Amino acid sequence: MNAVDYTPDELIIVAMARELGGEYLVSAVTPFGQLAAVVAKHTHAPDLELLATPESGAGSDPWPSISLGQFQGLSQGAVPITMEDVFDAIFRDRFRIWINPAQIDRHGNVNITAIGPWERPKVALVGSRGIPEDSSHLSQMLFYILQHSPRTVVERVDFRSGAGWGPDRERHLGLAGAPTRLVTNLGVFDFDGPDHSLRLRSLHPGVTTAAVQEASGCPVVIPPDPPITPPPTPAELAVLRAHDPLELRRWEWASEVDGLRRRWQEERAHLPLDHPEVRRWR
Amino acid sequence: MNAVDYTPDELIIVAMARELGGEYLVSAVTPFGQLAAVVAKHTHAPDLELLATPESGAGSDPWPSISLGQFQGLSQGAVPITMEDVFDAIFRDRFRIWINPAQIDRHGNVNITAIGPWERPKVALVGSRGIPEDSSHLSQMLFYILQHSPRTVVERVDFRSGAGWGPDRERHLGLAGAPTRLVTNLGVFDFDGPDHSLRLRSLHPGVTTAAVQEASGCPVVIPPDPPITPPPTPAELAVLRAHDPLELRRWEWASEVDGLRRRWQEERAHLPLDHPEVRRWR
Amino acid sequence: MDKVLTVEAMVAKVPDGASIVFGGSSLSRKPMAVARELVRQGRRDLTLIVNIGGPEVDLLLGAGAVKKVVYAFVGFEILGLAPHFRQARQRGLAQFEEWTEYTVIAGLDATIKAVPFLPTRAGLGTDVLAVNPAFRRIADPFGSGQELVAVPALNPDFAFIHVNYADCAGNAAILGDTHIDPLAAKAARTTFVTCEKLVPPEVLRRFGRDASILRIWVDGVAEVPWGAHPTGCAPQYRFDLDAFTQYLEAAAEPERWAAYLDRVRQLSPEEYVDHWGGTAGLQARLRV
Amino acid sequence: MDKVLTVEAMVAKVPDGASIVFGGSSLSRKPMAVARELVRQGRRDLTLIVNIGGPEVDLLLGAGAVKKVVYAFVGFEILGLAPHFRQARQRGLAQFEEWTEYTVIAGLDATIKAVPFLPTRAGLGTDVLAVNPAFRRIADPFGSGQELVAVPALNPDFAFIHVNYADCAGNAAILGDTHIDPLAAKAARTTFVTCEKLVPPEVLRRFGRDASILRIWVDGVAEVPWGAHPTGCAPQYRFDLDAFTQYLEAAAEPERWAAYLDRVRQLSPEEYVDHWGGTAGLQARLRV
Repeated sequence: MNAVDYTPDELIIVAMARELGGEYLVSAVTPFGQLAAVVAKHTHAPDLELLATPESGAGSDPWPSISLGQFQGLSQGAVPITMEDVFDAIFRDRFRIWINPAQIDRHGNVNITAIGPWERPKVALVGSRGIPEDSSHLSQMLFYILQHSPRTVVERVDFRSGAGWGPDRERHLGLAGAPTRLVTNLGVFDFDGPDHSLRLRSLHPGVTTAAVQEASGCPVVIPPDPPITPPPTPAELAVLRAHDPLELRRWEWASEVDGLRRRWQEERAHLPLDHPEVRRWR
Repeated sequence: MNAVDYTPDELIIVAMARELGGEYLVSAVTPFGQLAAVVAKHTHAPDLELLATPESGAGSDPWPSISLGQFQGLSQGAVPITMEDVFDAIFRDRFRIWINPAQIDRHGNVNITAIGPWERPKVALVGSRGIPEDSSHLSQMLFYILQHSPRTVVERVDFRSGAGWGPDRERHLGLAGAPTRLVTNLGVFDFDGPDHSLRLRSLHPGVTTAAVQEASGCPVVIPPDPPITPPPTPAELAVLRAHDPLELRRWEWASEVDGLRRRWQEERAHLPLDHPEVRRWR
Repeated sequence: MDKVLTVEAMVAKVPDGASIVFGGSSLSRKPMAVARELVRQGRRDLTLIVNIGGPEVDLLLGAGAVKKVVYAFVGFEILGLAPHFRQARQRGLAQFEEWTEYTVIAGLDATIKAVPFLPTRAGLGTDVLAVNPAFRRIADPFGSGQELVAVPALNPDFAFIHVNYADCAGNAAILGDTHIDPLAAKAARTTFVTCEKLVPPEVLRRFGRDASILRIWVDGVAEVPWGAHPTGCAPQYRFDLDAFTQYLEAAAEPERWAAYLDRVRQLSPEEYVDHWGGTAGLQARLRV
Repeated sequence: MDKVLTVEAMVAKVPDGASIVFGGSSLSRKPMAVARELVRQGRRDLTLIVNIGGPEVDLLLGAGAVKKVVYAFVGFEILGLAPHFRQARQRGLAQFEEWTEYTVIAGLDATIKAVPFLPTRAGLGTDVLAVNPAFRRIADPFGSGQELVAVPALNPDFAFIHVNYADCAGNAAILGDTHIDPLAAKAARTTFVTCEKLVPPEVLRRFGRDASILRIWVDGVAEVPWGAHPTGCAPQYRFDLDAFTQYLEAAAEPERWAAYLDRVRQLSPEEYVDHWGGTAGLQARLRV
């Protein structure tokens, strides 16, 4: 078998895709999360139900979008569901989402709220959004970090937007919403080390265990002879690339501003956006 | 002005209609309640929002039906709302309904659950349905009784399906859901007598105060020289009759079984029932 | 993904003693083919949970299949009282727990929201609180002094729902009133949908927000034309007054009722339609 | 019944110090014409309640109109952090209360259901409970030992919602995601709807379940084409990256921000559309 050419973003997305399975509503917040769901659905997890936006458009086959999520759902005849439907799916554990936190700590607590103290932050981020709901109800909690560093993988998060392991979880939540996976640019991790601590599951090709430890702001449990993350298959790559013709994943990866503008201009040419209501009323 | 011919059922319905006003969702459970709402909407209360069924079909102009409520709503393009929408309207006091209890007592407690003890009733009726919700939230609680008798207007109901006045109300509910009107075949009543007791507001034409007291299983506060219930106007009667071509109100009044069968057979001829989904799928 | 099975196979998965929530309301869109099949398979000791119950509860009570009924209402609406419900209540032939319309909704919603209870003011000042031991009274934790009713979560083992259209994956469209059906589908451990017609997924999606039950909540789906008969299923058909008249006449006398039940036990869902004159006969009387 | 008024007249009814819940979500269907009009009319000391807040919160914070923000999220999504929100949080320029997505929903729903609180497990194990004094911890009244979060009712004075279509009576149709808009409409004391286009009631009804806001909840309605700009309003238009780029550049520097605010204060809703090239210019860039 020939080696397949792939880029680091593609490896990460495919590693994320392989964690998904079963029949769940999968939310589409970020390009990486969206593409992981699309790849999973079109390879090993056909029963996933993808949303076109974070909260609506079930039964569609969306690709990542800067501004067209809702339009895709409408054009594809996706069933418009409500936020309440989404939270019902969260509370009943019929929901999956890949969350991209600003910080994650060795016990899987995550932070998207603030760097520094909450009352007067050094950097005010965005607020906990729906992570408290996810991290108290889902049986699978999936995180990814695109720049594994001591600033993103930390000993203790500055603010717990999502509940990792610790006394609060032991007392009130148990396994409901407990962290299960972390995929970074260096490897795949779980929280099955001693005392529910961060543990390496596989190293991405070419990454060393020393590099993982050095890039982490906390100790990482590293098993002897860790496996290598299997590279993307041709089938996985084909699905991924077909569903991201504008390479929005590269934008999430690198945040190039010019690239955003170009993609914003181009993306509406890529979808058959023809909603009957627009035709009727214009 | 010439006297207008009307029947007792029409007088009752018009008296009920006159109690309605404002912008409320009005439920359609019984022919009398439905017709009262229709008459009100087409005369003095144009802002009422009538439902085609007890829980759905807003924005339609339905008439009473044995089995076509939902079909009317669908055919008329009424907006299908949910039970949750209806209860939200109840809790926020944007809802009105005419309730026809089996028993009502002098403090406005009502019973549709059981005659005799709840545990082993002499007659098991139907269960409290949504009356507990109405009688704890609405600012106007409207009851009607078609056969005013000592068995229907009682000293104390056998079971409180709906909360009238009494210590429980004083403690927990105050005015929310308190009984406001009772219309019977003899007159119009409120609960503004001493200690929130049943009081005559107007006598139907030809009825005496003695007849009211005799037909009641509890004392009724009767003011000196009570007014006479104003008879239906020609406009009110025209609306009423136009919206009840099969005279379903007579059926509710008399429960004639043959009449029900005839009306069930005839009613589908009276509506332009032509739902696109039926055409598409048949 | 194909979740299609027969109504017989659905009901075979229901053990004696199971709790079941039924969709529909009074004479509208009740899963009657399922109720009949529960009788045919001789199920026993069921707990039925209904908001506005009617013929499905009455049939199962009349067949001796029921241990307990949780209900806000059981009746035949314009046709009067439910005969076996009335008899069973009056003679104590089963356990009954009287709830209210919203508290049934809240009990299902509590399960959906993974909380042990939801609070409401509904029921205060009524005797429902006196006869229903399931509720608790609680104080507002914010100290207003307001007393509230704590409605416990209802955890049905099964939900049975009859809809207009569904696809093989379990997405379901209801064109008229949805009643408690979307809630029931989400709250039950196992949810089974019967439908008038199976359609391809891309057709089902065209119903937009009428597709109110999403496949993630559904474990099995069966195409059962006239599956709500003798209740109605708008816009396909209205309730069948003739069939109800027969039912009420049979229920009035033990021997006729035994014969009625025998017939229920004999007829498969397909034979049931034939018995009532087939599609043509039913449409002639019941289509609108 | 005619509830039509101008956006200027709607906003004129909002006193300083009022609490406002906004519909929409992040860069989608935000009532931006209303937010601009609040700035134009110099409103002060507002309490803003949002689930997924974005440019509407940021503009009002940047104009000094805000006393307090109740939020689950405030950001510009793919465009990064909200500059004035970030500044105000970091410098303590307003009060902030961090909720979560479902607890905002539950707080509104508690008001709708006329209860002082609703329970949830969301928030347990997070620091939201530590920094948000609005919540209480309660025990399951049924004795399971489960601890729950009691979410207090949110009682906004006003809801502002921007929709695709509405009629003069206030019925409103939203074709894409409804976000928290139906809840906000029901929970607020006064609800105002702006819409892309007013249509006759019989046309509005054709939207079926997409007509998710019923007129009984609505106190006023205004036709404001492009009323969500620069956020998007599917299926009519998407968000305007050029306008956001201008905004973010202006927000980066005090003098430019002052000039930006001056322009907001000068332009009426109609002039605002002209400023952005009129309908033709906007459609050329933003229609999909």
